[in-house]
Parts: sequence; structure tokens; C-alpha cells
Amino acid sequence: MREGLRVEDVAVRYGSTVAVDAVDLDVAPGEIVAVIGPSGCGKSTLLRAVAGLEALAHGSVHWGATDLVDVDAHRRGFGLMFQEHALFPHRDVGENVAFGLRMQRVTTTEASGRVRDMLALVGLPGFAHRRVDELSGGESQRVALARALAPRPRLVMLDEPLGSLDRSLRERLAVDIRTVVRELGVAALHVTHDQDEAFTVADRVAVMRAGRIIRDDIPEQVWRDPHDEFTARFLGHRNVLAAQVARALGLAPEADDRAANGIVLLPGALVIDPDGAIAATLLDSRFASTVVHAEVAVDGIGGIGGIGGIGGIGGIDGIGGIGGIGGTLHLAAPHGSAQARALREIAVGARVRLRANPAMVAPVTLDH
Amino acid sequence: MREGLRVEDVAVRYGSTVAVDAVDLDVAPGEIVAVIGPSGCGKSTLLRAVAGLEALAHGSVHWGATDLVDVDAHRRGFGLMFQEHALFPHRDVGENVAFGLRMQRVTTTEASGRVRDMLALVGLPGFAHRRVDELSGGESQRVALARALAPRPRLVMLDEPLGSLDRSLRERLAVDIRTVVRELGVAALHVTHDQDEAFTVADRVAVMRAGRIIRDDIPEQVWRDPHDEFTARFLGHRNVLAAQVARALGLAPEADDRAANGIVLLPGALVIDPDGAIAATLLDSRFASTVVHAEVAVDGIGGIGGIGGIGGIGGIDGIGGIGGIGGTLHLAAPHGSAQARALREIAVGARVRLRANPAMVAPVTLDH
Amino acid sequence: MDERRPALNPRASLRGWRLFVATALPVAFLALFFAYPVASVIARGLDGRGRVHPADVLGQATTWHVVWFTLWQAVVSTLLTLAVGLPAAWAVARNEFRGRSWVRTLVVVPFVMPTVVVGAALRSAFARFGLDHGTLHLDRTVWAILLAHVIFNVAVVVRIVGGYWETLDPRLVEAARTLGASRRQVWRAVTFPHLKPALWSAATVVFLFCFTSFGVILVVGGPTRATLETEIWRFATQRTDFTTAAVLAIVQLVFVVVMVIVSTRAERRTAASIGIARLAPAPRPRTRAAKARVAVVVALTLTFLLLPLAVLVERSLSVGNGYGLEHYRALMHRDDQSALLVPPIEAVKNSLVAAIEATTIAVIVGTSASFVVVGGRRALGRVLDASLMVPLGTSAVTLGFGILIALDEPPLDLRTSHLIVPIAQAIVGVPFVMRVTVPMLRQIDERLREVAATLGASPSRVRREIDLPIVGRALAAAAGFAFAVSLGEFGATAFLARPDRPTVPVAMYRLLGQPGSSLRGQAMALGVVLTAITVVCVAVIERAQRGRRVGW
Amino acid sequence: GNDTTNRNAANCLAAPTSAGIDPVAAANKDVRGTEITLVTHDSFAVSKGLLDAFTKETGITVTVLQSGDAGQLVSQAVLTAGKPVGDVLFGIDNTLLCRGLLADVFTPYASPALADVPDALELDTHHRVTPVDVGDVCLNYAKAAFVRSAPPMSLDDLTTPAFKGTFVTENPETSSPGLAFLLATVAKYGENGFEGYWKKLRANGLEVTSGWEQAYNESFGGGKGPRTVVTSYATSPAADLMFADPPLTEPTIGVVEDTCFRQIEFAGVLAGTKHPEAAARLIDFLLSKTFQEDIPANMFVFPANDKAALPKEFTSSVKLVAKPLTLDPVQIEAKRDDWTSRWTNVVLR
Ligand SMILES: Nc1ncnc2c1ncn2[C@@H]1O[C@H](COP(=O)(O)OP(=O)(O)OP(=O)(O)O)[C@@H](O)[C@H]1O
Ligand SMILES: Nc1ncnc2c1ncn2[C@@H]1O[C@H](COP(=O)(O)OP(=O)(O)OP(=O)(O)O)[C@@H](O)[C@H]1O
Ligand SMILES: [Mg+2]
Ligand SMILES: [Mg+2]
Repeated sequence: MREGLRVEDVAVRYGSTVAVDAVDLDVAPGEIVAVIGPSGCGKSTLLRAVAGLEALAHGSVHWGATDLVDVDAHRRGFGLMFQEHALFPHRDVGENVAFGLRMQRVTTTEASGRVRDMLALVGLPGFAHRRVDELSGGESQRVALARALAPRPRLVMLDEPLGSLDRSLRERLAVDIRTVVRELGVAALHVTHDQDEAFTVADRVAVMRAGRIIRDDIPEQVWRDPHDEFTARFLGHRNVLAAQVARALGLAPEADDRAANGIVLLPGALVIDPDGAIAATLLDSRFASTVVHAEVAVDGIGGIGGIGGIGGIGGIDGIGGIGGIGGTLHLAAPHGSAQARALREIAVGARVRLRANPAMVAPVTLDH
Repeated sequence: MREGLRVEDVAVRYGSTVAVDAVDLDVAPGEIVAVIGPSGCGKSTLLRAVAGLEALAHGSVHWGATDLVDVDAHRRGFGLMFQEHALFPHRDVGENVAFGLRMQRVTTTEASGRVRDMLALVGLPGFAHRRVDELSGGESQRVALARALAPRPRLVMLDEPLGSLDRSLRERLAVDIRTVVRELGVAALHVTHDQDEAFTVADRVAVMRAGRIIRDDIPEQVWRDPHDEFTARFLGHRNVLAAQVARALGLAPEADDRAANGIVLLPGALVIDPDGAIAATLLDSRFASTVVHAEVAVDGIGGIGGIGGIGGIGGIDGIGGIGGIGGTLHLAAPHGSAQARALREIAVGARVRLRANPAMVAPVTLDH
Repeated sequence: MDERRPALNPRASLRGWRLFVATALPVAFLALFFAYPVASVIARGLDGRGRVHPADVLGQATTWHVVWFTLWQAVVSTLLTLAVGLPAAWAVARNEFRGRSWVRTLVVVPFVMPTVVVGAALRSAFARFGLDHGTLHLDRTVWAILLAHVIFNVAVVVRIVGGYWETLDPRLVEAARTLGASRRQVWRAVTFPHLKPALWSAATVVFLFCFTSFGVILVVGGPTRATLETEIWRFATQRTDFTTAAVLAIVQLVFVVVMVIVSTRAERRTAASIGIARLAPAPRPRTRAAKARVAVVVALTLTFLLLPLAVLVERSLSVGNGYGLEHYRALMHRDDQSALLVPPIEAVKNSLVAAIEATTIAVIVGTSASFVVVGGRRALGRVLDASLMVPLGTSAVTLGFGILIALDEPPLDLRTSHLIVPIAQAIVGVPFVMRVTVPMLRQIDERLREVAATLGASPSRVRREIDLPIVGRALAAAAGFAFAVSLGEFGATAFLARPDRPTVPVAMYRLLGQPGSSLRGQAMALGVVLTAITVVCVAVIERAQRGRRVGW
Repeated sequence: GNDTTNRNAANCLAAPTSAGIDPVAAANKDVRGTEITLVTHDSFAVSKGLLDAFTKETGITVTVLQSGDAGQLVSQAVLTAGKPVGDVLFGIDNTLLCRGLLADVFTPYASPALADVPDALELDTHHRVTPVDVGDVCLNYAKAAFVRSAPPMSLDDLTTPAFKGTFVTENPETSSPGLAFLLATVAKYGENGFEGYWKKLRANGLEVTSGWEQAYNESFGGGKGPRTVVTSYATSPAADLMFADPPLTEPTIGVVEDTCFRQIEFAGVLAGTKHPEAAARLIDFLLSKTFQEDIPANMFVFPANDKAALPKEFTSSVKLVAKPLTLDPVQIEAKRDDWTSRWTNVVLR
């Protein structure tokens, strides 16, 4: 059997709560799988179970052909970066990073070189002799990352490794993690709540929901075809419509083997066009870093109630309250685009015409 | 003098390190100021100083006309949500959230109602009797947020309140925070590393760099006109060019009162156009959640070396290494746009022509 | 540049009248009930009226033999106690199992065991295993002393170290394990460094106990063994040679002061930079091996510690040639004749009242002092930290006689007051409370206090809402301990003129002091009663605290 | 200076400087409502309500303070001489007497009740202390162990092979009966001979314990232990009988009469008392028939008062030996430390 992590039908319980349920997951050496999912869905618990820190209520974890059930955490050769960092308070930064190396009896000179490299990688050169209580949140996170990577475990599991970092540093480190994992040929599980990070770093994305992995596919595929409302919303697609609403807009779901009873409008699916078939009112427009967000109320679909964005776990906009007046759709116009310029010229409350682009639509199963 | 926070010329030292330096900042009631900046720039320290938890090496903190130098932290009426959450381990979730209310001698019934509301707000209804060590990372962050907001302090300071949450929840909570702050008319300082969060939530954005606030303006203004290379890069603008390179591309910096020796290309500044004046080679194209990223090598500017993206704190792309062949520029094509479609049709390594849009260019001062 | 003082640093926030009261209380307590009496009695011994010259005492080789023996047996006893106590501490601190809190309670039982019973238990154990004669004989040897010290003091380790162990963030252990650390490496790299302050704490207490051990040396060690403590007693009470006693007392003090300075300093220095922010409950052992480890450790520890109790129970039930409850019955009916004996009920009542008073004093004084040590001015804290430990290492005779001659003027003529017994017992209880609370207070994550402050809690409120509840469990353990110590009648109380309010141990010794087999049986029965009372009270004290907070 | 030490032990029985309490004045003074304190050792015991009788009779309330053994009691009295913890001390015996007297612990008081006390017991002719009870420290043996062979009859017997490994005694440095027995051997073999005797004892398998409790209850096992001869009290058989379990008709313990050392316990009014008259009345009470008759069954010693009746366990099983071994208190004071040190060298080193 080939090397790599094989998680089969794993369940983890905390008392009566089932934190992880029926999870199957494979990670090959050199491969990075991102695990994404909302807060509390069981991502950290899954990593802990794989690391051997939680008892499996069910299922098995294998590396290649070896069942790890009786293999202690420290013999698995799996590194885990904790979400809360868990730096050793009695050791300075350098000693924290060197810890795994010392456990492997790497010589001191080699270890100190490796520590230097790792600290440079995470942007903290010269921090080796810092006390860990004198680090900022992001610095401490990076030390934890360096500590997890330094001993080059055969499987490295990173729990929100870049969550406290600003975007530019995060993007750089995401690329660096990918490079390191590739070069060393180790397997990696990367938990993140940031889909862009997942897309940058991962070969595959596993989407978790309430303890289960509901999707496991390559990033772009997941993005383009989220299959269900939950995933679509989680990825930031705000316009999820029931089939009848979609038809009213002239956007019938494609014939599909899945039981899709709705559609999702991907970015670019809805554009402002004076000749467009859809009449609407501009409710709000809001500046963001890459796009201008707009909310529009589409005539005639308010009563149908099939438009999402109103409450629920996927409730995103917080303006769902005005859904009573009419169904609202979300529009994102990239800065510098004609769309954005057009939006700027339309006052809030003014009428606007929209065109739907059927190419940017995917069928989804609605959450009841 | 009117109410509100006034920070004047404040400095905080840790031994010989100056963590916060010469910071001036005002926050009026009902106003939210986002503090953004790279990891370790002093954001948390600034909040701690305002809260009264760090000694000021210099300067003063006022509320209205009152100098707070002699006012103890517990008398300031400033709430602070810690980056590390710091939940009380000996109390359950409900008791954590109720703590500030108890200190204010709010009646038990009112307090328990408020706790319920706050927990519902952060999406954790029914968690009141959970032990805090049984929370996931994001859950614990939300409890900390609820605890900070519950007593309705006159100034609420949130240190990365949404950092461990997924995008949809983050967006919802950002809006909720804004609503709550507005409704209560409290002042708010909101530290984040996510510029979108800052833009969603804040009336003003303060950009910190190495302990100093280098910019304090309304979000869109900062975004459109970052003033300097650091800010521009921090906001995710990847194309920062030296003046002579800009001129070579036909994008001379506008005449400006600032000593701008470079420009930044805002999103949409560079588009693929068969008739464009700029000839380039497509080096890489990469899928992300809202855009397709592309890197292009522009003919004729490689030798000049004035193109950023190569190392340094602003080093973003990680592909700076190929800058040796020719200067690289970054291109982001929103999904569903013609740009994106055009990009898909061009093979990596193929020639491409680009057009620059002078409207989406801002002058910046380069970091030497 | 004008350096402005911190508006608030909650840890160092004990200020104003609160600092004054919190400091004054332990300082006054120490000065009045320890420093002044001890200084008086030593001065009395050195006033030149004695038969011997002080310098001669120091010149004698026997003096230094005694010093050497005292020192090494205390050091070895301490190390052995740590070695035996640590697994037990681990078992109760890091594992959830049924009866766990009872185990924690039962370890204090030896503290109320009369030394003669422990001695007898050891002898019968030695006899059982053929260790009472021949080359391997242990009876009346140093080994017997060390063993007895271990039996008495394991509870100190279990309570101080165990309580502290519970505050180790399990994620640190887990982090080390995922980095490839074996169990032993985890211990060396994570657990041991975390425990160091508590280990120093426990070691200090155990060392001081063994350093001033009295009954064990005489009873278990036999007449050939002498320590500073027994010599001070012998010279002061049997020979009425106050000069020699005073010189020996000074020697004892010097060693104790050096020891507490070293150990409190080490305890301070080994505190971690990141404090307790998480109090996860101990997990249930999962694998069979883990369960077996816990079971073995618990079983061995309890067997070892409860051996004396078994002997006690056996003797209390032994009637004529069989077994029965006659002795207990006789105890109940003693009331009317009451020749030798105080009515047991009254003795129990006296014991409980004294123990409650002593525990209350110890907890109040000890907690105030702990807050000053951790949150007051640094130099003051250090001095207080070390000096409040010294009474534990001071001869009970020195202290008892000191109180007798020093507190002889109104309004402080406490010599005949009922309060003098609990006060003297509290002098031993205070160091306990401190050694439990100080390292824990130091270890509480500062950010918890800061959060509380930003939520509007004043420094005293922070202490009440954050510090006390977090150390609460450990504090309850210390209180339980002080209670047991008081019930078992340690220390200076034996050397005070005690008001006629005989406690259970006094009644027991009175019964044992006369020939007659039934009296002996009744003494044993009374000992069993005392043990039962102790276990119940300690359990109540500890559970009262635990019930208040979430599962902790 | 009121220490034991600067004065020669020889003159401890010399006349005191203070005048003492006038018995007539004491008897006539109205002492009702006075509260006085009796300081004594841990072995002090009286029947319930006994002191109430005194209170009823005199109007004086008595608080009893107990502390440690007799040695500790005397040391404390010496330490607090002049500022006593109480008003009357009970429990100083002839082995410690001079120590107390040299420190001027007591105020003389010649109780009228001394009339009923044999003069031989009044070691201090100046009445600083008053004899209250008498007892003997003797070798005890377990009768059951000597059914076939003869029990020991004398000190010398213990050095013979027949008694090898049978004898347990207490360390005179730490135990009062242990000291009494050492003094017995000194009295018997002389200052220069006792070491030789102890050497032989040691060679014959002597066991030494730190205290009586261990010797009697553990090694001797109350008559059932591994050791069959022990240093204890002449009254042990009586106690054995009274507190036997199950009840006995005959004591199981025998006393070797030729080995007894006489201990006389005294009481005295503490110098510095604020209530000398009331204290004097308490001394009277200690010699009264009420108190004296209560002594045997509670403290297992004999009353000093000739007229006091003995309980039946006493009359049937024990008696004060006719010719006890004795030593002069002055000599004891002068030599005790030397003897115990020499003893330690011979027996323990
Ligand atoms: N106790 C301390 N002693 C010494 N230096 C400290 C201490 N705390 C923080 N620092 C340093 O001060 C600087 C500012 O830290 P601060 O925590 O304010 O950063 P931050 O902006 O909040 O960063 P992050 O986004 O990573 O949380 C950092 O360089 C940090 O290393
Ligand atoms: N020790 C515990 N006892 C009981 N429940 C727990 C415990 N730890 C976690 N949980 C619960 O299990 C679920 C999964 O937790 P987990 O930490 O795996 O979530 P997560 O996906 O990592 O979330 P986040 O993104 O917020 O970190 C959560 O609902 C959490 O409340
Ligand atoms: Mg998590
Ligand atoms: Mg920070």
C-alpha cells in the first residue's frame, strides 16, 4: 500500500457531543489538503484525532498500511501546530523551535542552523532569544508554525497557522508553506477559515460541516460548483436562489444529475446593463478592498421568499431585514471596472437594470 | 471639550524596545476606528496603553477633558477584548459574559437577559453553561467578544475580534459590531489584520507601522490614495512602481504636493487589451476566490529594477525570484469578467498586450 | 522624558490601606507569636546564667554530629518523599477516576496518626517481612526514620504538587508529544519545569518538617538517634539547660533561614513566564495500560500510607483473644466515671473548635501574606515569603517556651488563654497555606486580571473574583491540611501550658500513659475516631470549595 | 539571678530568702471568688467533679493547666520563675526537686495538713514544696512468662543468662521512669559501680526505648509482648487489674520489689502568685482526704496522707515497698547530668 495518511470513517465524541463524524480523508506525501469549515465544525478535533491526542469513538487512522490505533502521539511522526500556539513558556523562541529537533537528536549545530532558517522563513530572524511572553499575537503564531515545521514531520498539520497575520504576510507564508511541503515531500493538513488561503496553499479542499466532510475536491472545482447552499455560502457566494426564483430571472438550473433545487450566482453572474432584462432598485453600495458591494432589490421576487441571505448560518449580509420589501441580490463590482464606475453613478434608491450571465451560475441543493 | 478618546503623543516601551511611538489618535462616541498594521507593529500594545494596562513612556490619554493618567484601568470604563481571549477558566461561558455586568451591579435577571442576547449575537445561543475549555478556537473568540461588549463600555477596544472566524461569520459579525456600536453610541477601536473587515466596520482607518500611526483617514480614501508604498502593499496593492518605470509605461505620477517618487496601480489599472501599448509575457495565472491572479513580465523594464514585489516586508508574491528575467506586474481579473475569460485563453509563457488606465493610479512615496 | 507610572498593574496592585492591612496582619502575627517569643527565649538562654558557655556547645563534636545527622536525614527524607509523592500526585492530579477526591483526602490520614502508632505499624510491617532482625533489619534504624517521614509527608507532596499539576495546560504536553517527545521527555521538558515552583514549595515544607521531626526520631529511630530538635527538647526540658538549648536553637534557625531563602528564591525563579489561563479537567485514563498505571500507583500509595491506620484499627478492635467493639463501647460509656479520660465527645468538640480556629487564622493570615508576597512591594514580599516559613523549621520547644516567657504581660498574657493553642497551630498552618497559594498566584495569567480590570473589577475585586477562585481548590486543600495538622496536634502546642480543654490526641496519650490493656484499646479506638473525623472534615472543607465552581 | 545554675546544688535545701505564707492568715482570709490556676503535667488526673468540691468548700475556682512531662513542667516553672503561669504547681518529684528550689520557683507554705503526712516525705524542711503522693519505679515482669522458670528477684538477676534478651527499659535522658531506674542502679551499685552493671545488662541483650509507652505497651506488650521484664511502676499490677480486658481477678504483672526507686511528688505555691492565700488553700486541699483518696485510682501512686483509704484494687495487688532505693535530692541534682551522660556512653554508644 502506498504511503500517506488514510482516515477512515472516523468519529470523535466529547461526552454526548459528536465533534467529528464519519470522516474519510486521504493525504498523500507532498500533497496539501486544506480543511475549511465554520467555527466549531470539528476541524481542530479532526487534527487532534489524527495526531493521536483524542480517542477515536469509531473508525481508524492509517499511515500507509500501518494502523495507528496503538501508536502513541509521539511515535506517529505527525507534527501539529495548535490553534492556540501552545508555546513552551519555560523556553525561549529558539528553544521552542528546536524542541522537535532535540527530540530527534539532531546535532546542536544542525539544529541551530535549522532554527535560524525557520525563523527567517516566518519573518522573525533574530528572535531566537526572545522570551515567548514577549511576543505579539502574530509573532507567537509564527513561532508555533516554525516549531511545527522544523522537525519535518511526515505529516504536518497546521491549525489556522496564519490566522493572526495580515494579508500580505499571510499570502507570502501560504506560498512558503506550499513550497516547503512540496520540497520535503511531506503530507499536509491545513486548517483555515480563509478560502483564499486554502486556494493558494492546497491541492485539495475538504469542506467540513457539523463534524462531517461534505466535500473533498480541488479548490477551483469546489468554488465553481459548490454543490450545496452551505458550501456556496461558506465560500462567499451570496446569491443563492431557489429554482423558481431563478426561473423568474431567466436562470433555470442546468439539467444536472444532482437533485439541485436551487442555483448560486458566481461572481460576475449579475452585471449592470441598461439593456438588461432584470429591473431592480439599488438598496446599498459599500466599498471594500477589492470590490464595491451593492445590494439590489429585484422587482417581483420579494414575495416568493426564495432568496437567501436572510438569517440562518449562511446569513451573511445582515441586511436581510429589508428582504420584506423585496428580494435582495448581491452585486460585487471590481474596482476599476466599468461596473464599479456604473455603480458609482447610481444613487441609492434609484432604479437599475441588470443582466444575468448564465455561464456563471451553478446548481446547488438548498438547505431546506 | 467634547467627549471621546484622545490619545496624544503616546509612547510605550518594553525595556529598550519602543512598541508604540508618538501615537496621536481620536475616537468620538459612536465612531469606530480600525487599527491595522503588520504583525508586531504595536497594535495590541496601543490598546493596552489606552486601557491603562501599560505605563506610558510618554504622552497622555484623555477622555474628553479628563486626563486618565491617574485613573486605574477598572475606572476607565474602557472594555478590551484580548487577542488571546483570556477567558476566565474557572467560570462558564455565561459567567464570563456576565462578569462586566456583575461589576456594574446589573441585576441578575437583566444580566442573564443581556448574556442571552450577547450569546445569540455572536452565534452561540445555548452556550451559557459550557465550560470555557470545551470551546473551539472560534467559539472562544466569540465568547470573548460577547464579554467585551456586554457591559457596554464607553470605549470598546477589540483586538482581532474576528480573526479565527470564517468569512461569512466574520462579515456578519463585523456588521453587527458596527450596528451595536452605533446604537449604543460608544467609541470603538477595532484592531484587525483584515482590510475588508476594517473597511466594513470602520469610519476611519489608522495604519500602524513600527509603533507609529502613519495614516489616519476614511477607508476608501486610504485605499484609493495610500500615500506610501508600505500602506499600498499592506492593503494588497501589488504593483508599486518607481517613477521612471511608471513613465516608461506611460503612467507618470500626477503632479502632487507630496514628494511622490513612485506610483501604485490600483485594481483595474492594468487590463488585457490586444490594442494596449504595453507588451508583456504571461508568467503565471492562479485561481483565487474572487479573482484570477496573473503575473506578467513587461518587456523592457526588467533591467531598471524599479518594480516591487521582490522581498522586503512588502514582499508579497513569493515569485520575486523571476524578477531577474524581466520586471513582473500583477494582474487580477475578477471572476466572470471579460478579463478573466481573456486570461483563461492565454497560455503561460505566451505574449500578451496590456493597457494601463491612468485613472486607477495613485502616487506613492517609495520605501527606499 | 517623563516616565509615568503604570495606571494599573493588577499583579502589583496591592496598595494603600489594603496593602497595609494585608502586610500588617502577617507581620504582626509573625512578630508577636514567633519572632518576639523566640528571641526572648534565646536571649534568656544566653543571658550568662547558664552552667555552660555558649561557645563550648559549638565546640563539641557531638553538636556537629547532631547537626549533620539532622541535615542529611532531612534532605534524604525530602528526596524520598518527593519520589514517592510524585506518582501519587500525578495519579490524583492528572487522572479522573472514581474515588479520586477520597484518595486526595485519605493521604492526610498519617498526619493525625500518633507517632507511636506509626512506629508500631512500621515495626509490625518489618516483622512481617523479616526485616526486624538479621542483616537486613530496618527496625530502629535510620531507614525506619526515613520511611516514617515519607509516610507522614507524602500528603504534602500530593497536595502542593498535585494541586499545582492540575494547572498545567494539557496542550503543552500534547504539543511536546506531537513534536516527538516520549513520556519521559515530556516530563523532563514540560511537566518538570512547570512543576518546579511547586516542587520547591513542597520540598521546603517536607524538609522543614523532617528537619524538626521529633516523635519519629525518638519513637521510630530509638534512643540512639538525636537531631537538633530532640536535643533542644532534651536540654530544655529534661536537663533545664537553656544555654545549650538556645545555642542549638540558633544553629537550627540559621540552617532553616538559609534553606527558606534558597528555596523561596528558587520557587520564585522557576515560575513560568506564561501563566495559568486554562483549567482543563483531568481526563479519564483511556487505555488499559493507563488505567493500570493509575490503579497501581493509587493502590501502592494508599497501602503504604494507610498501613498505620490498619494497625490502629486492628488494635482498636482487638479484645482479649478476639475482635469486637468493646473499646468503642467503653469510650462511649466513659463519660460518667471519667477517671483518666476526658469524655470523648468533649475531646472531639475541643479538637474541632481548636482546629477550626487554627485553620481560620492560618487561612486568613496565610492568604493575606500570599497576596503581599505576590502583589506587594518586591523586597517586602520576599522577606515575608521567607520569614513566614521559618516557624515551620523552628523547634516546637523554642517556640512553646518562647511564648511562655514572652507573652506574659497583659494585654498579651496569652499563656493561659484558650486561643494560644490555635494560634500556635496556625503558626504551622500559615506556611502551608502560603506554600500552596504563592506559587499558584504567581502562575495565574496576568491577562486574566487585566481583563477583569477592564471589565470594571477593582484590584480587590480581582483578587476575589479571579485569584481566590483559581487558587481556591488548592487553598481548600491547604486549609484541609492545616485542619488535619491541627487535629493531629503538631508543634508548639505540646510545649505550652495548655488550658484544661483536652483534645483527642491529649486524651489518647493520657490513655496510653497508663498500664492496662483496655485503656490501650480505647486509645486506639479514639485514634480511629479521630481519623474518621479528620477524613470527614477534610473532605467537607474540600468539597465545599469545589461545589461552588464549574466542575473544578 | 534565679537560675538553677549559678548556685551550688548543695545548698538547694538551704533556707529560702522569702518569708512565705502565714498559715493562719491564709486560713482566715476571705478568698471567695478568687480564681487560681494549678499548673501540672500531662499525667495529672482527678475524678470528675473533685475540684468542684474544693470550689464549693472555699469559693475558689481552679483552672488546670497541663504541659508535658514532669521535666518540662519544671523547666517551664524555672523559665517563668517570678512570673508564673499559675498559682500552684503540682508534679515536681524528688529527682527534679532541687532544680525547682534553686530557681526560687516556690513560696514556702507550711500546710496544717502536713500533720497527717510522714515526716520522711518532707524532703524540703522549709516547706517550699509539700509532698502529695508517693510511688515507686520498679521492674515489672509478665507473670505468664515465668510460670516454669523463676521471675527476676533482683537487679543482678537481669545480667544472668536466664534473662538474656528479656529486659526493656527507657532512656533516662528522655524518660522519667528511665531516669528513676538509672538512679536505682546508682543507689544500688554506687556512683562508680553502676556503669559496670549497665555494661553487663547491655551484653545481656538490653533493649532501650525513648519512652515508657513504647517500652511498656510495645516491647513488653502490657505483659504479652516479646520482652518480659520492663521498667515501670509498682502500681502497674493495680492498673492492669482495673483496666484489664477482659476483666481479671489476679494481676498478670509482677513487681520486683528489690528494684524499686522511690519517687515523691510535691506541690508548691508558685512565687509571684497574686493569690497566695487561695493557693495555700489549694495545697491544703491537695493533702485533704478527699483529694488524697482520689489519687490512687487516677494517678496510680500512693497518697502521702497516712489517713487516706486505698481502693480495693490497690489493697489487694500492690503496696509501697518497705525498703526502696533512694538518693539524696542534692546529690541527684549535682550528678544527674553526669550520670546520664555516662549511661549514654555505656549503653548507647
Ligand atoms: N512584554 C513584552 N516585552 C517585550 N516586547 C514586547 C512585549 N510585548 C510585545 N512586545 C513587542 O512589542 C511589539 C509590539 O507588540 P504588539 O503585541 O503590540 O504587536 P501587534 O501589533 O499587536 O502584533 P500582532 O498583530 O502580531 O498581534 C512586538 O515587536 C512585540 O515583539
Ligand atoms: N473538550 C471539549 N469538550 C466538549 N466539547 C468540545 C471540546 N472541544 C471542542 N468541543 C466542541 O466540539 C466542536 C468542534 O470543536 P473544534 O475545536 O474541533 O472546532 P473547530 O472546527 O476547530 O472550530 P474553530 O474554527 O472555531 O476553531 C465544537 O462545537 C466545540 O464546542
Ligand atoms: Mg479549531
Ligand atoms: Mg496583537
